[in-house]
Amino acid sequence: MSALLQSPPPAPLVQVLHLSVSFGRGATTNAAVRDISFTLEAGEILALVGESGSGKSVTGRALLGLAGTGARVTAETLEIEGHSVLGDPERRWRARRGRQLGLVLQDALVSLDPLRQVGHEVGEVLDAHGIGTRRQRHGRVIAALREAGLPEPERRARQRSGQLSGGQRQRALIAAAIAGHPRILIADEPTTALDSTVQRQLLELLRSIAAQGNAILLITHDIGVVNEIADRVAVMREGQIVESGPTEAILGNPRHAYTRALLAALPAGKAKGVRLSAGTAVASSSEFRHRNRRSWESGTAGARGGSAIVVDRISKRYATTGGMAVTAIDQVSFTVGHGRTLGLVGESGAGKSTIARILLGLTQPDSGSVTLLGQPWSGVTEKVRRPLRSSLQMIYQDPLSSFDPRWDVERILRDALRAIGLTEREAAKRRTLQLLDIVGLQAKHLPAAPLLLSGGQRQRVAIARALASEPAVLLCDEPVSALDATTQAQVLDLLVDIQKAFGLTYVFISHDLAVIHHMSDDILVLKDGRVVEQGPASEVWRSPAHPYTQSLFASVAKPGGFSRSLHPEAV
Amino acid sequence: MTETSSARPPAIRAFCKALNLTLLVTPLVAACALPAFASDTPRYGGTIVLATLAEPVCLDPTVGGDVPQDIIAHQFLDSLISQDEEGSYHPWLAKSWEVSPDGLRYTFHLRNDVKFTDGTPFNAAAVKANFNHWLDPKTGSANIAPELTAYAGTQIVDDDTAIVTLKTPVAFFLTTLANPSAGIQSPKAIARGNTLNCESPVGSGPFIVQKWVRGSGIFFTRNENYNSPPPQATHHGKAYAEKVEWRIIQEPATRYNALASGDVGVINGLPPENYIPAKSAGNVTVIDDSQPGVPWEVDLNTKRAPFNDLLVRQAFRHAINPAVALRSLFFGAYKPVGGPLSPDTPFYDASFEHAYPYDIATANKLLDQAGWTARDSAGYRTKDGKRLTVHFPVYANTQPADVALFEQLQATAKKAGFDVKIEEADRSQVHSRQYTWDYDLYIDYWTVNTPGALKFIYDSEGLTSIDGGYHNNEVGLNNKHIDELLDRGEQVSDHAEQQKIYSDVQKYVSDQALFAPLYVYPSLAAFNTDKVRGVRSDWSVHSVTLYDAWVPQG
Amino acid sequence: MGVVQSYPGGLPGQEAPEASPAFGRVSLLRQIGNRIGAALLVIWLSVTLTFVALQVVPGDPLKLIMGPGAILTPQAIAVLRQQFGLDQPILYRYANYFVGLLHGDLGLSYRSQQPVSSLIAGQVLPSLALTGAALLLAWALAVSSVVISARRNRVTESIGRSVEVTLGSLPDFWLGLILITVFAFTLHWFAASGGGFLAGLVLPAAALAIPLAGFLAQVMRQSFEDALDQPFALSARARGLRDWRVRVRHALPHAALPALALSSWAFGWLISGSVAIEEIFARRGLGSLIFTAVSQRDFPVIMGSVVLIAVLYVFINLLTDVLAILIDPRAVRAAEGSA
Amino acid sequence: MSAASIMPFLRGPRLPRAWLPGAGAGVYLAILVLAIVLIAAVHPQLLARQDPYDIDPTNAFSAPNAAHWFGTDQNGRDTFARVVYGTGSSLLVGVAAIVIALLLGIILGIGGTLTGRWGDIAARRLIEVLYAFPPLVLALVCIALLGPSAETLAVAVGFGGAAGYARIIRARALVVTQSDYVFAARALGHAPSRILLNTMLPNIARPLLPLLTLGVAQSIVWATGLSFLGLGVQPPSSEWGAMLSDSRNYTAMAWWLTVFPGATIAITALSLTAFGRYLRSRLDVAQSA
Repeated sequence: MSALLQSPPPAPLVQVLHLSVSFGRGATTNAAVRDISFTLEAGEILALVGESGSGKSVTGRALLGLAGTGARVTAETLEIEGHSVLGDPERRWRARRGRQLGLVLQDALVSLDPLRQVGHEVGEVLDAHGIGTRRQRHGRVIAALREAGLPEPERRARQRSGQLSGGQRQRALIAAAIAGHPRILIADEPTTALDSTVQRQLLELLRSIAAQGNAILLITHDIGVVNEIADRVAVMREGQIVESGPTEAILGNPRHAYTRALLAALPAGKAKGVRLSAGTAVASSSEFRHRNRRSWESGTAGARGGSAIVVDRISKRYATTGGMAVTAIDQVSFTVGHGRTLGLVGESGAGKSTIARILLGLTQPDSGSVTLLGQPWSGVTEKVRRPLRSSLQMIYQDPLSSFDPRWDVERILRDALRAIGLTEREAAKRRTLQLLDIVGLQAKHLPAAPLLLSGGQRQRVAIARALASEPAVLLCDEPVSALDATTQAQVLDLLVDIQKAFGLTYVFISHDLAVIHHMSDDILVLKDGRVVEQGPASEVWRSPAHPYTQSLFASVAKPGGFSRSLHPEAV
Repeated sequence: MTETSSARPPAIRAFCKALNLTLLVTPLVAACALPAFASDTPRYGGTIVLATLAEPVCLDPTVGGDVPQDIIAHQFLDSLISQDEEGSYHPWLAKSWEVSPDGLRYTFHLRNDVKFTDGTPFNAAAVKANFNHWLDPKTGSANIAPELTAYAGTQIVDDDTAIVTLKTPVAFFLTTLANPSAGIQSPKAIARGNTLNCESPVGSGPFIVQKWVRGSGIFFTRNENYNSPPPQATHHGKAYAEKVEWRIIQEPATRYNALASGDVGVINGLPPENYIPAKSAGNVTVIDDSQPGVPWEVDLNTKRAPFNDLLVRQAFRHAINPAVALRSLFFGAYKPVGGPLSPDTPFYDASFEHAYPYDIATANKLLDQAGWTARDSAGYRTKDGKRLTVHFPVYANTQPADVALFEQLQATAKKAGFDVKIEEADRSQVHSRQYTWDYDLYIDYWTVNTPGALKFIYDSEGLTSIDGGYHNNEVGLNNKHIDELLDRGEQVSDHAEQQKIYSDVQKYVSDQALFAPLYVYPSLAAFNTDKVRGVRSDWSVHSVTLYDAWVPQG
Repeated sequence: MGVVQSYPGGLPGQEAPEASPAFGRVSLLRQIGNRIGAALLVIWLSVTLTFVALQVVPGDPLKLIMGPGAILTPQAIAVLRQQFGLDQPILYRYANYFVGLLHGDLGLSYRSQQPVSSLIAGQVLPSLALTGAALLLAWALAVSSVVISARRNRVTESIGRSVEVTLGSLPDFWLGLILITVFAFTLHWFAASGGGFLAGLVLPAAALAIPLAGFLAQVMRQSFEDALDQPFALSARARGLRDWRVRVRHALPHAALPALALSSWAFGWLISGSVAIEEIFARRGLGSLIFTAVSQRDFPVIMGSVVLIAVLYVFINLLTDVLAILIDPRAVRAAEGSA
Repeated sequence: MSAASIMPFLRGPRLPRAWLPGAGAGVYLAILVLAIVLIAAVHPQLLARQDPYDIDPTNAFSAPNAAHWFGTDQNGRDTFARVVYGTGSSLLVGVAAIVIALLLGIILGIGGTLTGRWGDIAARRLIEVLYAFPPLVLALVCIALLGPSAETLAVAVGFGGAAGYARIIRARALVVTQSDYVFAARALGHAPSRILLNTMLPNIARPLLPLLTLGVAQSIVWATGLSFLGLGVQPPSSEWGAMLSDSRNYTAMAWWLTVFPGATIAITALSLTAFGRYLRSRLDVAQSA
């Protein structure tokens, strides 16, 4: 990329003044971006932060002329590398894409065409612009892959995206974006859904690309990412930039209420008990407790001694289609005391889901045993297990898929009540309303189809359903990973409140260390199906013992980084 | 040959009975030559493409044995005897023959200059081998073998003389021998077995089977050494056309359009809906022939109710009006008929032509008399709570015009209160219903150039079949007197007496309303004169022969 | 019918094992093994099913089949029974059929006394020509319609959609009648029957292909649009690709997969549809052969045709699988999961 | 987020407060056609005043005119009346066939997934065999067994189509049995029978409605195809395929006999397909949005 360094341009690489993007016509017009302005200088990373629907992605795509079919893009100034691009025909836009501007999307396996070889995808930009001979192009493809930090680029170039790991795919995506030597990179959630160590490496890659004199527009919802690499940050909400400035200034001293709420919502570094969301904690009010005091008071932590869950050296192996056996978990043991929260953490493939399935009694361990509330849970027939089922409930990562698609909220809750034998109409109706109240929903949500609810509302319904059967244990499988930061904060707060109110025992599974730390009393770190570290949350967070845990936590609790600079008092 | 042949009931073959039994061999009368292009000079060479409606299952006409086999056989086989338009017998491979007075010994004097196309000479031994082949159960002949049950044996006198002996006299023996199914094949070829002989039969005919592409067509080349045309032929020596392609085009519209556009030169089975366009087209010549014998009719099953009651049968005849339907559906291509025989048949008696005029009032009166007095909500007559239902099984692939004709019968019969149920089924199912007499109406026809056809349909012998299968007598008539009359009709030689006998039979079956005639069985062919000329009929089978046909220049 | 394009394997948060190339190869071999096993099973079951069905169909084969007017003598019947093995017990005939099958001997046709294998052999080529041409034409039409009209403006899109649904609703035999009437009888652009190999193929293939194209296009369009909505399509555009290249290079292969999966089904459909078409256009082929054979109860021919079609089906299935794997190596896994 | 997800959902011309969400004008048109078709099937006399069986040989082959909108056929019958009166049997065959196919498909498709490993393997293979079996042979054997009639036609087409549905239903059953909500129902402690009846079966059945509509369209076309080969209803009943079959020789001289019944088949099938696709798109939206 030496060429890029030759002559730093005088003007900003991107200059945007009063940009608006809207869709639709007449009454149905939907303004996705409203009158925003920003500049992007060479060598700088500008982070566009916001929650889903804030217009940040549309902004990024508008810079590429790809805002979408039917989009109306207006601006006072829209300059790329010093040239106004307003009103350019598609042909000019096309010539610009890939050469002046590169796009890196979130890796969802399908940001690279799964049917094409990685090399072809990366080389496509050269192909499209007729850069170089076939031979030269191949050389450039390999070089770009290497620049993106992909090991064995020659081999990888011949593979398809499905054969790469998440991190490798993301590197390939970046390679494809930089293959045509654009000076502006638009990175839309480039590290979301990646494990923290991989995420860290990729951020370093982006940093180094910027350092070579390129500009990066980083679009993300993740404040942690912003803190780590952005030079400047613009906070977007409902299509507008509410606040912008240097990263330290914005994150350290947020002025706008929205920014403050956004920061407060981050669980990172906040121990259990610190509230993340603003407003009154519905579930913790005494009125709430009074209203919802129920027969299952007897199930509170104090009333029972011993452990809610005892997992004793369980192992599970799966046969693959190739005939080989893959060990999913190996000799995992732990106990969870009544009313406590155990956090299960690990990267993808560590065996978290297998443990969840075994805890749920839907998969049997090959060896070892699980005891639930003092009763044998594994190795018994479903018939024996069924009476106990109501005492163990689960919250799913994607609540929508866990609802029967035909049912509305009322039916979902009624069905859960029926499972514990509550069939009488009036009683069920009352109980349903109570449950909604507990999770902060109203009666008006009863006839709603979950599909039409927001992500947070759906998760609340899922929690209400779980509570319907008056469980002692809640298994939370990535319950907030699909939610925006503020919603996540609300749901996490709700879960904490409920735990307090009903003395529930939680097993909390997440890949997000900050969330785990925030929620758990104890933490169990899994790697390749084995327990590598186990201990009280604060200890593991503060001084991880195992090297793996250290590397894991390093990416979140980076010294001098954002998580340390943030003060709980900021709320 | 017409459209309907695809829906032909079994055992339909063309038979001709001699008008006189003197066996006088008359000299050739080229009555069939078409005069239209007399000024044109036939030329040698070229390919004739003929489109026919059904593919033979086997090219050896005696294996199985069906109409498509018969109409192709004379293109490559010669028979011992030929027939002219009048049905008279003429020499062919047999130069002459004598019959013993008791009708049991036939002495054939054979041509000695004929060779099969595989080089085998034609001689008395070949004749004997053919008889053996026809009667071999392995051949499974359904056409010729049943006619030769009286065959006793063949005596080879010398190469040129064969004496065939019968156990009992067979009236139509010579007709049988003239038929294409009795085409003489090379004994050497026969010896190869059915499988090969079906593929590539070998005869002494004007063309040689070159290749059979199943489902598509049969390709012939000319027999360059052909020297045995029948006396009806218009020329001698090898055929004019160098090649013949016998193409199968089932779909009538496609077949006719192929002719009109010149893709094919000749078609068998001119579709009736194309009759008028064909007649008016300048370059199409229609061979407008019809078959003698018993016309296309429905037989009424008298073995069960309701047609076991004469009044009901008569009512049915009054309740239908096929003549009107023929005009609208067949465009005049098919001719109406009212009696048990087609008008061209010897001893045809015209007095029954209008025996049952369309007359719903009479039909109603007859049905009232018969006790079918009540009518149900649908308007059908009932008796003792049973509806006057008439079951009529027909082939599912009956040509649409025929179905429409049946629908017209159904509609008019309904006015009298008949519930005619047209029951389409595939061939096998229709046949099995025939075998078990499970029908009230059944399609029948018998294309024979003799009133003897009546014997096939009304003789009590036809009530049973050897294997409990097909029975010729579909009406279920079992009348000793009629049996005797039909026997005598074949034996007496006095013309007037014969006429009397056959008139009596015709009167009886007509009075008894045993059948309802629909139309004279047509034999429509057409050729495109831009492509082919000189196509003439082979009267032994009432179909075209291509020996004299030639391809005009250009 | 809606074929949902899925993207198997790791969605974020799920634990999906990574596929290695070696894994894929082992799998492919295994799958071919499985396929052959399944193929034999299909053939065996097809024959058995047909055999049983034909035993149930009313009528003594000989009486029904030995030609119209088979006034056969008892001796003749006995000989024929023996010749066709009908004097043997059913189970023996059943077993014997498989013995014959191993030698490629499908028996003799009741009707024509020809070896069934040679009867069928003559029909294979024209049938494959017709179905093959129809399939290719259908693909060409479907691909063009989808590539041209999908995800365009509303008018183009709804025209494309409507045309596809309309074409998919046309009865092929009706189309055949219309085509032959218009283009052969009236305009004389094509011969009504015969013609050259290719010229004779145009109208019948079109009659079969047009409804199928409508069908395929509907399936393709769904996946095509899904693919265009995927991030990789956006990535491709962001690289400066022209719209049609995004469509052809990126979206089309995705759309082709479900349509490809339908192609083996389409084959059976085409063979069945070809009966009427063969009749209208005076062509020969397997469809007509089966149709005639069933109506004549020519059991050996029916059995032979079923075996052949099962074999062809299996073969075409294998072919489409291989094609699918060429387009999408992941299909190895997917196919194994669902086969 | 992708380019299209921000794209407004495609809608037809704006209609006063759409009672069918997301339906374009085409869908309304399809529903109108289907309503007419339904009326024709149940009360044909409301649409056609002429008697479809009334023969008038003197008036055969009249071109379409004021008295005979679709002209007359070879027997002088009113083609319009025959088309209208033929609706019942044509539609019945289509619906009955699809019901048979779906029933078979459900037995094979769901049976396998519920009866354990071997049941599953057996069902899978059986479906595969049926799929490989030419539908034509199946249909022809059915007809050979039962004799041609409207009922047989339904059975034949039903058997011919069963394998395809079995496949779809099986795939659907697999998705449902492995779905999170079935998982959730088990976690709630519901009895297996309740999960089967209350959660699994209804969800497996969910996409069948559009499938049914789409299938009826295909079945009608299929059945008319068999009718065309002479294997359909018995004369003089009118049925669209049989009408086409009867008129095939007259295509060149009386186009209306081929064009009108054929167009009716196509339009009905088209409307059913359009409606079925609409239903499916609603379900898809409900499931994936």
